Amino acid sequence: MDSIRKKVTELLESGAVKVVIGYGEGSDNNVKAIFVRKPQDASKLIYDERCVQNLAFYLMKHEVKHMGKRGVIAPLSVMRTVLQVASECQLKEDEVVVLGITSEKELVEFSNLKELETYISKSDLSLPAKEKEIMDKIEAMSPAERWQYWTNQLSKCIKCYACRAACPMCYCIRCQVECNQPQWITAEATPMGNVEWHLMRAMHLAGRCVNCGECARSCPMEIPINLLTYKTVSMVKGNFEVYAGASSTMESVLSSYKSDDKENFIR
Amino acid sequence: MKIGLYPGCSLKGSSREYNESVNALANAFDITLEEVPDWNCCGATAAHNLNHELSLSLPARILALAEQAGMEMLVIPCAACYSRLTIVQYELNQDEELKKKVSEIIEMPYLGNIKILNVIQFIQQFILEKLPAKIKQPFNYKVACYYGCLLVRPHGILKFDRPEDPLTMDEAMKAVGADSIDWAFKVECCGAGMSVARTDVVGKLSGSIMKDAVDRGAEAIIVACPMCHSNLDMRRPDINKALSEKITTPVLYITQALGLAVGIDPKTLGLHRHFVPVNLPKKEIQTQMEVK
Amino acid sequence: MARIGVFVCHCGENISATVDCEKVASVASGFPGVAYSTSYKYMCSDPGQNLVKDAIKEYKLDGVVVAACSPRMHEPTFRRATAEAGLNPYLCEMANLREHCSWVHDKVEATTNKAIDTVRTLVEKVKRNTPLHPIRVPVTKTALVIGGGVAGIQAALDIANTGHKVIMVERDPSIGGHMSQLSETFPTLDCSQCILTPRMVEIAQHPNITLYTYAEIESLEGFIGNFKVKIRKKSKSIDEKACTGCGLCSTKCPTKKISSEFEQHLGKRPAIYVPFPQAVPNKPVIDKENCTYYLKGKCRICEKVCPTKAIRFDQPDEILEVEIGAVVVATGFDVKETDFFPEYGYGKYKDVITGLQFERIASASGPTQGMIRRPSDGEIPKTVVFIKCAGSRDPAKGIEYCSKICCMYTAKHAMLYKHKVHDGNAFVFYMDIRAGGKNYEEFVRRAITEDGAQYIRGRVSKVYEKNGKLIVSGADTLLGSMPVEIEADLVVLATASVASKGAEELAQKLHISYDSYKFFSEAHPKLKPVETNTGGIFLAGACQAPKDIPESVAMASGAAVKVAVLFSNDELTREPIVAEVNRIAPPMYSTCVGCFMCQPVCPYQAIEREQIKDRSGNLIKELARINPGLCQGCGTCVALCRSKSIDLHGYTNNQVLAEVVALLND
Amino acid sequence: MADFEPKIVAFVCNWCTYAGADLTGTSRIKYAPNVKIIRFPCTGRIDFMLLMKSFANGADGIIVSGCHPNDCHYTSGNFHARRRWMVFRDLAEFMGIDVNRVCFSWVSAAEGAKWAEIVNTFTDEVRKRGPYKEYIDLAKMEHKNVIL
Repeated sequence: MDSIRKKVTELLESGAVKVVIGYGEGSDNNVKAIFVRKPQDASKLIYDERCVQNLAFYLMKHEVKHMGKRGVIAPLSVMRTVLQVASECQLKEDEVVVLGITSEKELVEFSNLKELETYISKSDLSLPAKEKEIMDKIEAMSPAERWQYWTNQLSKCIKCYACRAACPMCYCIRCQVECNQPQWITAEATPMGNVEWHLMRAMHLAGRCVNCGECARSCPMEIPINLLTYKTVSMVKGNFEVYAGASSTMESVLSSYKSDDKENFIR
Repeated sequence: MKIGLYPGCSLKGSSREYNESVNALANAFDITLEEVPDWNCCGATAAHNLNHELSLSLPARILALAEQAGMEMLVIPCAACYSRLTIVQYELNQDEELKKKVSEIIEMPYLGNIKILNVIQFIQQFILEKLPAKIKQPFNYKVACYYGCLLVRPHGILKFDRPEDPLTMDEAMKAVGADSIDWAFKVECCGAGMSVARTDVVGKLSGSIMKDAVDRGAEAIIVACPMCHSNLDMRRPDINKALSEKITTPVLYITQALGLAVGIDPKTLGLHRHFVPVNLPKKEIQTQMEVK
Repeated sequence: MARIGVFVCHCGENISATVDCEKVASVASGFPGVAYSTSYKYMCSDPGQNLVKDAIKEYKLDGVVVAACSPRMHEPTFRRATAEAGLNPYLCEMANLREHCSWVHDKVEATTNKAIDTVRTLVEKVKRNTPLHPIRVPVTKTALVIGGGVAGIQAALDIANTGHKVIMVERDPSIGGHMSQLSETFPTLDCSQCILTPRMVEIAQHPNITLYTYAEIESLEGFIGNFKVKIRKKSKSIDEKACTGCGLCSTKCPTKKISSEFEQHLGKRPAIYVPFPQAVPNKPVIDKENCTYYLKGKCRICEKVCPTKAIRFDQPDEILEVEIGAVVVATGFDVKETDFFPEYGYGKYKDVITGLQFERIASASGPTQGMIRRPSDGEIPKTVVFIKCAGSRDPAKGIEYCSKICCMYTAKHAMLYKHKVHDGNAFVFYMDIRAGGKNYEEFVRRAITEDGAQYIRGRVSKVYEKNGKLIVSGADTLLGSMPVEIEADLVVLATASVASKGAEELAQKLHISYDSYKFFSEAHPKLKPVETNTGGIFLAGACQAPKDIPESVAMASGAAVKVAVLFSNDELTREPIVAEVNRIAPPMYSTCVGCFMCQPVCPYQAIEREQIKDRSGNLIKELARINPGLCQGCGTCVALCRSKSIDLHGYTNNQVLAEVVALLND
Repeated sequence: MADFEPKIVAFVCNWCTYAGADLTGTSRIKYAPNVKIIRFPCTGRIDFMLLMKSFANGADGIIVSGCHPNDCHYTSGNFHARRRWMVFRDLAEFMGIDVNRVCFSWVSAAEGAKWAEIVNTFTDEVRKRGPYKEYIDLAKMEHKNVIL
């Protein structure tokens, strides 16, 4: 931890970054995102098991962008997010300093995104075991049971869009769900509209989701919506041999094709 | 893997030697062919003219029995049975409704997924590769491979070899050192259906087949169908009468010819059962034969 | 409130036989927003079109649905009529009641109901249509002709004579195609070379034509009026400028026994060769696969004897990139070869040959100097059997179509044979004699009555060799299917005409469609026989289907006119069915967030990055922009865009969703 | 259920399947009138949300059809569509949506007979599956959390 704080102090003192986004103590034993702009505030940074939020989400925020070059405390999911959004032209290499945190909570520095890519290529990007287990269970169900499971779960959704707000990939300034010419999905929360919204959200994240799980954590109704995007993660890995957030130059899975893609489902 | 055998009526009666030689050859390559239990007639020559459902159900029952016995493949040496069973399997796989109906008639579940092999396909798949190493006495004669009509037709369903100029039997015979000739009557009709009623017609049709083969120097005719065999062998007097000649060229099942080459004794292969005696002159084994 | 007009066509009885057209019209009149609805016997006729035009004016319609045939047939007709009535043509849509409804369903209530649903769907779409205006793009007035056979030659000369530039690309070392291989042509028996070679020379000398032989198409990009083609000029291993075509190299080449493609493998050629004496250009190429130097690194005799030092062993392939405005595809056909017919012994017996080989044997410049001698021993055959429909019209051989030219050339072959071998017998086995064409039937009659060709109606079951003779065994169906056996000295198979080798790959490079036999597809079987479905690409000759010379030439001239029409304007107007990225007021400028994931999806590189800057030049935002000149309107980017910032004119999200809702809710 | 006639919507591309269906018409090959076609320029244009909206509006089955691989009029629209459908199918299946009610096919402009065959086979299949009640019932389903 000391090494992280030391590095942040250095970066801010030298002016290499204008702000560092990191984790700090909040109220009631909660962790919150903090924005360290002065070297002396570096001591407020913490890092422990509670620090799971995907901070990369703040990097693209208008207000934060205006502060100047950003540093970010980056566990694996944040590192992958940085690469993914860079590949989607939302973040430039010279706008960010990634202060990586290894699984052993050690600081790892990268002088450019290429080095970050090398680090990622050696990391385990697979889905968390706990979720994988639930997904296996769902997949073992009959289609009718699955339908029952998901309609029950999704009908709880109140369309607060916390999932969308928390997801660093949901950076559109106008989401399709807010289109009214035509109105694709009803504005109010209805069971059918909810199914449509969540399927659409997962489709839009296909090939892009870095399985940080932020959407499910942010859900006030505790719906395991992360499983939907995780499903696309395993599908994309299984069929196209890639994980999102592996490189800042990769072409998105749905923007590319191979002439011999699987087509056993096409008559 | 369990490989089944459907002998059919001929192989238990007039063509016992075919059955004997198929089994003997298989055994020589450590393959046991298991006979389909409680099999029935395939209805080949008559059923499809009388009753369509019957003509489907008879073969379907045989296939269902083989399925039940856990056979993945089914070898059918008789070309007529092979053609019939393959056609039925094809027809039922085209029509789920019909399949269900036939399954009800035979009172047995029928899946239609067993792989059917004719004797040449069986040889190609399980024997051909191992053949060279086992040759004791090359079958180094000039032979005419006679396929007849049912082995390769209808091509759209059987999808076996080239229907007008098949080559697979020739390839197998070349593998044991035979010189298989290029001749004109490979798939000509022998007059099978007339074998009992009109032996004069058989004499004429089979006669032209025999004549072309002999004229081109064939020392033996190789067949893979009991019908072809009985017409060319048993009806030889009628043939000779039609041709006004005295042809003594023997007719061998391909399994017999291959069997001789790998050293199975003639009796086991049933050669003594032929009407036209198989007296092939002993030929010297050419050194460095082109056996591959 | 919208004011839509619905016009239901009976199409004579084509639609009204199974669809209750009056009912469709009357139900449609009750749809919200429909101001006028009627039905008429022939909506595409003049009075029918007037009905539409008058109604637009009288009822002040702001949208039109014509419920008739396929829009692929008459959409342009009705859009033009709409425009003539003063309404934007893109406010007219067609509901397909014929191809997709009346012709494919029985006369039941469900059919009329389907028609009603279809009309309702299109009414809801047209309500959301917006006026669109054609896009103007410049035209590059150079044409590309692919293939230098008679069709390509005709098309190239016609286009060049209108004053436009033509680039001709031929895969072989010489132009001339199959026609240059023929001996004489039906129905006049004039010498093929004599009528073709002057035109070949004209190609070489025409100031507007650039000829690339021994060249192939690498790729074609762009769109009508604005294509970019990459041409691979295969290395000929000679400097064409230096070479005088003296032919010394060919004479001295020690590798002389190469089977000649031009002679249909009945003759031989050296490794450095001109395919035939009248070749254009008359300059040799080195066949690298057979040249001793390329194979073994030694020889170079041609280099030593060449008086102008024109041999270039290290010459590489060259890739040319040219801008062109239109393409004429004239790649011709091949005749079916190989052991396609084991029962006829082709490939097994030397004296069983194809019709094209017979042409070479009969040709005065051929391997036998025009004497009919059979390939095996050079003897003059006393009995020749011609077998027609060898492959053609034979579902079992996978070729169900008629090759069209065989009836005529077989009659010609029989005639040529009889003219040269007076005491010979010519037998022709046929299924039918198809001699439709000017003077064609008379020609066949002449072969039979004057020249004594013996026509036998029946199929041949097999050909086999016995005692040095080819036994042709068949049946005569006019004699009660009597078996016929003929002892022949030569058998000529009229093998099927098939698509040219590589046709499929070429079609894929050009993005044109082809049928299951790999012949290229015309845009309409009757009304657009020379167009393809890709704008600016036209077809000529047998690459579209088997054809004889006059037909190929006529089609080539037709294609040339199409090109000339295209080149007659400096600009061409294009359908405004293009995608557009939305623009909204600052500070957002667009809902596009500039992820540019749409960029790689576009097959036309039409998506650009546009930078929005403030007055002092600071970048505010980067967003996608679609170049309407390049966009072809596939809409793949539209479906991909997550924020729905791209939409496709003519198929907007608003339109298609309304269609779905309307189709399913009656 | 015997007289149940499914509602099927077909999303087809203009160049191959729409033209193929035109050919079915010109060849007078009969097929079930249950299928109604909406024309698109290319399969690449077909948004997965249109499939969802079709079910929401009462479709019992959906056909999506375009050009065979390598035959796309726009070169690659069908390839992009194919990937989209791969992901969509997997996800929809995971959610318990009946993906057997969506028929993907390649029908070229020359395959008039294939179009009729696809329509008839698929209509039969959907007829056997019955109405897609499970999906439509969602509209009637009560919302689990009424927060006041």
